[in-house]
This record gives sequence, C-alpha cells and structure tokens, in this order.
Amino acid sequence: MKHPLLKLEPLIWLLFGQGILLGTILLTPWVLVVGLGVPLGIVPAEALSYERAIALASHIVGRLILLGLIVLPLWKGVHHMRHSFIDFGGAERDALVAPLLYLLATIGSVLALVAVVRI
Amino acid sequence: MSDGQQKKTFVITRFDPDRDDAPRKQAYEIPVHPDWKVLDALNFIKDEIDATLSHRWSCRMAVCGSCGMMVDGEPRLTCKEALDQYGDTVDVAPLANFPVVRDLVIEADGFMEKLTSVKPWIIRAKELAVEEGPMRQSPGELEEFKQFSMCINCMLCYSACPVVANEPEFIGPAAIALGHRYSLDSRDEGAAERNEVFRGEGTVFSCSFANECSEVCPKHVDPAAAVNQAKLNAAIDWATSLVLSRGGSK
Amino acid sequence: MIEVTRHDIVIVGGGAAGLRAAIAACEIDSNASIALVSKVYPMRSHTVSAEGGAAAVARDDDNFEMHGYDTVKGSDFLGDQDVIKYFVEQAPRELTLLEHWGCPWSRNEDGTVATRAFGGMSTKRTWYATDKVGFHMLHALFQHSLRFDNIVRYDEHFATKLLVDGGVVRGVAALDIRSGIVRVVLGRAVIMATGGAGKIFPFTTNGNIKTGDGMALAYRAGVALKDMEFIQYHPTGLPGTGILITEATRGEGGYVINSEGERFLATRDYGVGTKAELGPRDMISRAIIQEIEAGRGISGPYGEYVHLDLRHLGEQKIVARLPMVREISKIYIGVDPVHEPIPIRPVVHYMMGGIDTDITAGTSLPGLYAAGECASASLNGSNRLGSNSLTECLVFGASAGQNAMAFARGSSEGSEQALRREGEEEAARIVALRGKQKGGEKLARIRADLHKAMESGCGVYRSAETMNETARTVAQLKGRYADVALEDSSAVFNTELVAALEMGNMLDVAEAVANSAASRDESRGAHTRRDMPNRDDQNFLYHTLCHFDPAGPRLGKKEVTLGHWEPEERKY
Amino acid sequence: MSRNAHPHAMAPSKPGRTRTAPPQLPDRFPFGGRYLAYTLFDLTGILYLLLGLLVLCAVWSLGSGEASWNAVLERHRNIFYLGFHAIALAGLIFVGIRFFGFFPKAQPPRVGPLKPPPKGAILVGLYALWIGVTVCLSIVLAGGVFQ
Ligand SMILES: Cc1cc2nc3c(=O)[nH]c(=O)nc-3n(C[C@H](O)[C@H](O)[C@H](O)COP(=O)(O)OP(=O)(O)OC[C@H]3O[C@@H](n4cnc5c(N)ncnc54)[C@H](O)[C@@H]3O)c2cc1C
Ligand code: SF4
Ligand code: F3S
Ligand code: FES
Repeated sequence: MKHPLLKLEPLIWLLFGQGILLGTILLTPWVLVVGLGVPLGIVPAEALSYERAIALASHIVGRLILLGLIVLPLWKGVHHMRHSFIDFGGAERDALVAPLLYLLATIGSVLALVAVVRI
Repeated sequence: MSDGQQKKTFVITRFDPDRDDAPRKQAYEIPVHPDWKVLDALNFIKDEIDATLSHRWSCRMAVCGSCGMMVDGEPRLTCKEALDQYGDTVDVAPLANFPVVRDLVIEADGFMEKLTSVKPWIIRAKELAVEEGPMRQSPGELEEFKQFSMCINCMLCYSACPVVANEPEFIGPAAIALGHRYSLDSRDEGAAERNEVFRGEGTVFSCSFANECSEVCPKHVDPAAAVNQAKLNAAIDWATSLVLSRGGSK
Repeated sequence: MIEVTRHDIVIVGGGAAGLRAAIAACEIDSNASIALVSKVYPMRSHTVSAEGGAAAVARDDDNFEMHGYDTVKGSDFLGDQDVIKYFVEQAPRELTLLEHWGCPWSRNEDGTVATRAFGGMSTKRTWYATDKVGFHMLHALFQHSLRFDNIVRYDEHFATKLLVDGGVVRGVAALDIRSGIVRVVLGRAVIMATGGAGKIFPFTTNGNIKTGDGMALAYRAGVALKDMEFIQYHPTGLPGTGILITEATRGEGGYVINSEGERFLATRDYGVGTKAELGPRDMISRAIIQEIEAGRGISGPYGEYVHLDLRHLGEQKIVARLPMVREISKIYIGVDPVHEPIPIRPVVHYMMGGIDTDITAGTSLPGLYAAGECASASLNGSNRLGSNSLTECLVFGASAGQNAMAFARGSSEGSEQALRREGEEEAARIVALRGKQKGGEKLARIRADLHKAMESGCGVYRSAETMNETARTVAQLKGRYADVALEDSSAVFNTELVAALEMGNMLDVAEAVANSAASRDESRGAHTRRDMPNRDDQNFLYHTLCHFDPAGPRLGKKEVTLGHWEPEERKY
Repeated sequence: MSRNAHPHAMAPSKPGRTRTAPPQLPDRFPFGGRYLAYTLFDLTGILYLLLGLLVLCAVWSLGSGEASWNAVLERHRNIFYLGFHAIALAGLIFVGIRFFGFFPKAQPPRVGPLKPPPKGAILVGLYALWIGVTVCLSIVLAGGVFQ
C-alpha cells in the first residue's frame, strides 16, 4: 500500500535503527538500576533521591541521555509493532495503522523534549 | 545398492488448475537409493509412477536455480538436498509465498519483474567503447561485491521472508542484493538511480531483518546483509539529497 | 487455438548465444522488436553450468596466430580456417564487452583480467571468474539484456517448428508451457541458439534441457546437420551423476592418477607429450579408458574410474580458484578435494556438430541463422578445445544477431494466412499428442533404450558394427515413439508433453549422430574407431552433412576450408 | 496446514496467464523453528514502547517536583512494575544479542571513500560499548560517583 509516509521511511528507519542500537545500550543500565536495583533495595534509595536525580538530570549530558532514553525506544517500539502487525496478517490495514503508530511516537518525542527541558 | 530396498513415502502437494479447486496432497511410496537427492525421487515418481507430476529442474548441480521447493517445510534446492537426511516420510510442496501454477511449479513472473526493477546492469554516465579495453578492477574491489553476485535466482529467500509474504510490493532479498551488487561494483555509476528505486514503492525499509533469507540461501549470498546495507546507503542518499536540495535550490 | 505475434527477428534460446544475439540486434536498432523465445527462463539455460573459462588472447606473450593454431590443431584439422581466424580475432573484443557489462572476471593484482591455462592451449588465455564462468557470463548477459525493453521475452515457451513460407524462414511455432496455447511468433529472420544435445546419452554433464531441439527443428526444416559424429567426452565427470569437474582443475595444476597413484598422462605415451594433464580432451579421455581397460582403474558402485588429485594445490588455492569444484565434490560425491582425490571418468559433454552454418552464422535456409552449441560453424572441427565454446557463443551470437537484422531489413513478411495455417496444424499436432492415451510405449522406456544404444555405439571408442547397430536401433525407436502413450492431458504446465516433444527431437538428433558416425571410416579427434585407428586425410578431410528425409537420413559432404595451416600429424 | 500469505504476494503485475492457487505462508511461520526468534524480536517493540513511555513519565514527574518523583519511585516497587522490568531486561538482552550479531554485516563495504572496520572488530566494539555503557551508567545512577 503506497502511503505518503514512504517518503519519510529513511528517517523512520534511522530512528528505529538507533532505537535498537543506542536504545538497547542506554536502556540496559536504566532498567538495571531504576527499574530493578532501587525498587528491590539492591541499590540504596538515596542514589535516586530527588536532589540527586535533579542534579544528574539537569546536566546537559543528563538531559541528552534522557531524551535518547525516551525517543529512541519509542521509535524502535512503534516500528517493530508495525512489523508485527503486518506479520500477523494486517498488511491491508497498514495504511491506517502505520500513521497512527508513528503519530504516537512523534507526540511522545515532542513531549520528551518538553520534559527534559522543563526539569 | 538397491538390494536393501529402503523405502520412503513422499507426500507431494498437487494442484491442477484444470481439475482441482485447491491444492491437495498425494502420497507415493517408492524405493530410494542411498545416494539420491530429493530431486531424484521426484524424477523417479514422474518416470515410473505418475507422469502427471509437474516440477521444474534442469542442471541437477545446484546452479540453474529452477528446482526450489519446500521440503519438510523448508525452502530447499531439491537437487542439492541428500535424501538420507530426511525421515521415512518427506513432505514436498511448492515454494511458499508464491502463487502456484501447478503441482510444484510456482509463478515466477512476479520475481522477474522485481529483478528487472532494480536496474541490474552497469550504469555509466558515458558508455565505454570496446576499443578502450577491459576496465581495471583490483581484487579488493572485486571482493566488495563478489558475494552478492553469486545469486542463482532460486527464490528460496523469497519463500522464507515474512515481509515478502505480507507486503506484495516489497522488492525482496535477491533482487535488492542484485541491485546492491551493481551499486558496489567499482565499474558502475548508477548507485543514485538504484537508491531511488530502493526508496520507492517496494522500499528496502520494509525489510524487518528477519535474516531468514540468508538462513535458507543455498549459495551463501547473504541477501540480508545486502538488503540492510542497501538501507543505509539509501538513507544516506536521502539525507544528502535533502541537504543538497535545500542548499542548492535556486 | 493459436495466437499470432509479429517481431522483426525471433531468437530461439536464451543461453549465452541467444542473449548475445539479442543484445547485438538491439545495438543495431534500438527500436527493432526482438522476440526471445526460451523453454526456460533465460538464466536457467545450461550455459549457467559452465565452469572453467572463456578463451581470448589477452596476454603479451600470446597472439591470434597461436590461438588459431591451437584451435585448428585441437580440431584435428577439421576446423574451417577462415572461421577460426575470424573467431580468434573477435574473441578479445567480445570478452571485453562482457567485462564492460559487469561480468566479475577474476583479476590480477594490478587490476587486469586474470587468465588461466586450459587443455590444448599453448599459453594462459582462458579468462575466468573463479570456476563459475558460465554462471557469471550468463547472468551478466541476461541482466544486461534487461535494460532493452524492445527485447520481448517468451519465457517458458517451447519452440516446436520452424515456419517456412516461400523458401524463407518467417518464424516459429512455440508451445506456451504455462498455458498450453501454441503461439505463432513471426519475424523476418530467425536465430537458433538452443544449445547442445547431451541428453541423448545416459551419462552426461548436460542438464535436463539439452535435448537438441533447435538442431532437430532445423533438420526437419531441411537444413543439414554437420559433423554430428563428433561427440566430446570430457575426461573428468563424477561417476554416477555425470556432473562436471572443470578442466580448470588441470589448468591450475591438478594430476590425473590411476589406481597405482601413477600420473599416467606424464609417464606413458598417450600422445599428449609434455602437456600431460593439459592435453586436449579427446586424448585424455581415451587415455583414461585405456588405463581402466589395462586394469589400473578403481572400481566403485558406478563402474570403474580414475582419480583427479588436487591435494598438492593446497586449500588456499582450491578455495580461491576452484570453490565450485570443492562444493560440487562435497555435495555430489562426498569427497573434499583438499584431502582426497576426486573420482572421475570420461563423460559426454559437448557436441562439436550441429546446424550447418557458415562464417556469418547463416544457414542454407534463407533467414535462418544459428549460433552457440546448436550450430556448427566448423570452429571446433572434430574436437573442441576447452574454453573456446563460451567465446564461440559470444562471437557467433553477435554475428547472428547482426546478420539476422540485416537480413530482416531486406526481407518481406510472408503470407500471414499461410503461416497461420501452418501454426494451426502444429497446434493440432501438439494437442493430439497431449495426454494421448492410445499407444503401447512408455516415454521412460524409449529414453532408456535410446541411452543404451547411444552409449554402446557412439562412445569414446567405436566400430563399424556397433555404430550400424545403433543407427538401426534409433530407427526402430522412432517407430516406437510414434506409438507412445501419455498420461497427462492438462493444458497447464504439462511437463510430460514437453518431455514427449523433446524425445521426438532427441531421436532425430540421435539418428543424425549415429548415421554420421557410421559413415566416417577413419579416426579423427573425438571420433575414434578401434577398427580404423588412423586419420585419413586423403578420403575424409571433409565435413559430414546429414539431411533429413522421412525415409531415413541422407548423408553428404562439405569441403573443409584450409589455406593457412597445413594439416599435420596431431602430436603434442 | 499453513495460512495463506497476502493474496498478491509475488504475483506479477499483470494477472497470471492461468488460474493459480494462492500463495501460502511457510508452515512454521510465525512461531515455529527459526521464526520464533524473529517473531519475538519484533514483539519486543511493545516492551520498548512501554519502556520509552515509562521513562517519559519519570522524567516528566521529575520536572513536576519532589512529590511526584517520589510517587514514581514508589510505583516502581509495585510487583507489576518489577515484573515488567524483569521481562524488559530479558528483552533487552535478547534484542542486543540478536541485533549485534547481525549488525556488522549490515555495514556496506564502503560508503564513498570510507571503509568500515573489519566485521570482527565491529562486533567486539559493540559488546564493549554495551557492557561499558551499562557498567558506567549503572555506577552513576547507583550513586557510585557524582555523590
Ligand atoms: C557442465 C558444462 C561445463 C562447461 N564448461 C565450459 C567452459 O568452461 N568453457 C567453455 O567454453 N564451454 C564450456 N561448456 C560448453 C558451453 O557451456 C556450452 O557450449 C554453451 O554454454 C552453450 O550455450 P548456448 O547458448 O549455445 O546454449 P544453452 O546455454 O544450452 O542455451 C540453450 C537455450 O535454448 C533454449 N531452448 C532449447 N530448446 C528450446 C526450444 N525447443 N524452445 C525454446 N527454447 C529452447 C533453452 O531454454 C536455453 O535458453 C560447458 C558445458 C557444460 C555442460
Ligand atoms: S539470494 Fe540466495 S536464496 Fe535468494 S535467490 Fe539468490 S541464491 Fe537463491
Ligand atoms: S528474510 Fe526478509 S525481512 Fe529482510 S532480512 Fe531477509 S529480506
Ligand atoms: S536443478 Fe538446477 S538448481 Fe537444482
């Protein structure tokens, strides 16, 4: 199904690719510490105290990493979901579903930008 | 040799558009020889038991690319696969992901169109004259595309690729590999033209890197590598054309 | 029901010769409509299986004179010398074109095209692309041909008859295998490029499609088949399957050894002199048979054989230069040539003979041209040198394309009505054959009996008795063929019907081979008689012509063009 | 029996000259044999989307003040969140291993005049980067440095 998104496919693919590559690399420590370490008490809770979190996150490097941590996985996520959708027989609906998924990722990306600026 | 008279049953998908509504299965029990390939069994059935069985083959040495079929559910060159690696019952069906013309014969015209669409020939701004003699190409330059020039067009990769199954426009592994092979050739100047094709209707970006194409390729072409390299090149080309068209718009 | 289409020229065959002809025609006139009829998709043509290389002068230490002399000597002086001169001069040009079209020739360090040694060639002049030369050449040609949209392909169309009107060829009738429809494909000239006929023999390097169709079509249309008695046995085929192990193995330095581990080509007198393994094919094949007959063969489940030993070349060289040989040996005979010698025995490989053509690729029938293995331009005489035939496909494919175009320009279209009627008759014949229940003969039986007859009468060594016996058997088989019963009446992709049509063609070709062989009372090149072991230039320095006649073939003679090289004893 | 593929899969642009049977998907698709790994790989898309959204939530909360940040930390102790992160970790490792294995061959032999490093080196580099970044960032996040 030919849709106007085709023109942007290279951009989407680049974001998606980085989502797998950099996204995986960045998410691993995040999940280890924020998702599992601290909640399970393996890592002392002070590590993520509000003050420390703000201090880390408001540094320019911190902001960039956080931006990557949100935007890249979003694109990897929606693009792969689109593939899965097609694999399970949804090719006919792709013209509808693909724009919705990419819209979701775009909104998420804009919000991410706002979120890291606003810290 | 044949005294041992080992037997195997071949469950073959049959379809005759003149008579059958839909494909059906037919079983043949035949004596097999230990040295046989799957194709030898099919030829035995055709010669001795059922002359109505239709399948394509020619070279019987894994180079003409005509004898691809699903053997026990995997796309295989039947002239290359030794029978003894299969059990007492062997299932033979036409290549998956292709319309079936008859029995084990699939529709190949669609593939031929895809192959043509990538402009698989040397493109040069100015054609060379014969008098100029052969171009120079170092062994290193040859190495860059050699692997992708080994494709025998057997289409096994198409019948393994989930994207081919679901997105009819997708150019597909072998054809993209072929286009990419020419773009990598030091004698060629047509990469930009082909990138245009790669970004078009059957876009290379449809490939979800299942890698199944490379898993089943009997010639180790590694089409998955080609397709994904082509993506990067097409993306870079797209990005630069974006910059250029903005910078250079008069 | 038939369908009629019109083109400027019609090419039958999508192998190296047919594709080269099509491209040549496009180069002359990019608006001309060129029909390319092929019974398989062009890249499946048997050119794909050629392994070793294509010959053309390329190095400084080589020249046309040397290539020409090697070829004429290889031919046992039965090659036409004007043709040979033309061929060697055109050869470098044709291989260069292929380079420009993307063929991935193997290279020297400095980027020039690499060449290797080949049997009967006095220097390294065989261009190669590892050991998949035919494959790379065919795909390069096919892919290059895709850029011309005026080539109209009729893929999986089986040509069954040449359509002649007013003494001029006007097209072909072709069965669309896919739909069962017969198409009348008209053109003002026709080129035959249908390849060889190895399938008339049981043990051959040839693929299933090499059934001599084009030869039979021309033969039945009244064109003579020339020098059909010369069947090339390649010394190194795998026992059982007949799959070829390329001569490049010997070009790269491989040894042929007997059961005692002896390099008999070097140690015994088989006429190859110091060339040893690099001698021509006919001599080496005979040497192997003699070794086996002397009890120095090795016996296996598929008969006696000798060994081809590559171990001393080392893994690196084998992988770099002969990857396909290694792959084939492993898959088809379970031997890794890096560690073990490969079992080999002589195998039917190539037809020196074919449709009688001249230096222009033209035939005696106006408008009909032929090139490639189905033609006999008398380049190869009684024995072809390895790596000359791929080049031959290009050189004479190109001239066939050019000359057919020129002919087409000056020719009229012929009466459509008459041609349509001919097409309808042909369609009726085919429909009657399809699924023809009446009859007491089985296709597979006829094939088996043909194979037996050809092997016994037209093998490496022949004698008057066996050849005459074979000729008689073939005549009988033609009678039995008329009584064949078929099972498959479906119109769609009826491969049994195709096989039956092919069988008819094979029988005609076999008839020409056996009868031509029986008429040559001497030994020359690939035609070796036990009862007449010597060459006889006095009486037999001529080409054999075989004409079709429903009552049985008529034989004739044609002068050999000499003039540059004097015939001499062929010793290396 | 296998499911039908897209009815137009591999069909020529002009309708075929005879009636054909529709294309079938390979029998094992989508969960059998090697396809399982592929299908799961694609399905990790959902994990990544959720992870991205969770990080977005967290960062947004961080910007909204201490209370909402602490609420985020509190929520993470919930068994569902913990379970999800455990699965996500497995997914990340699976994606990493599968994709990094493919990555080197997806690099063209040349982009203009630039040649990539040898495939082995790329692979080693990728794993070094992955482990390196994981260790360093984990230490930073866990308070090992920048106290
Ligand atoms: C195993 C092997 C290795 C070889 N190695 C070498 C080598 O190293 N060097 C060398 O010089 N030579 C080699 N040869 C010989 C050489 O490959 C052949 O002579 C040459 O390829 C013949 O090419 P062709 O174009 O004449 O025919 P082919 O390639 O055989 O093509 C014949 C074409 O005609 C078509 N056709 C046939 N009948 C019909 C019909 N009835 N209707 C429609 N179409 C039809 C077929 O579909 C096909 O497209 C080798 C041959 C073999 C078998
Ligand atoms: S890439 Fe491999 S599997 Fe695909 S068509 Fe070519 S040789 Fe066959
Ligand atoms: S299987 Fe298909 S999805 Fe891509 S990597 Fe190969 S083309
Ligand atoms: S018959 Fe040619 S590839 Fe199998």
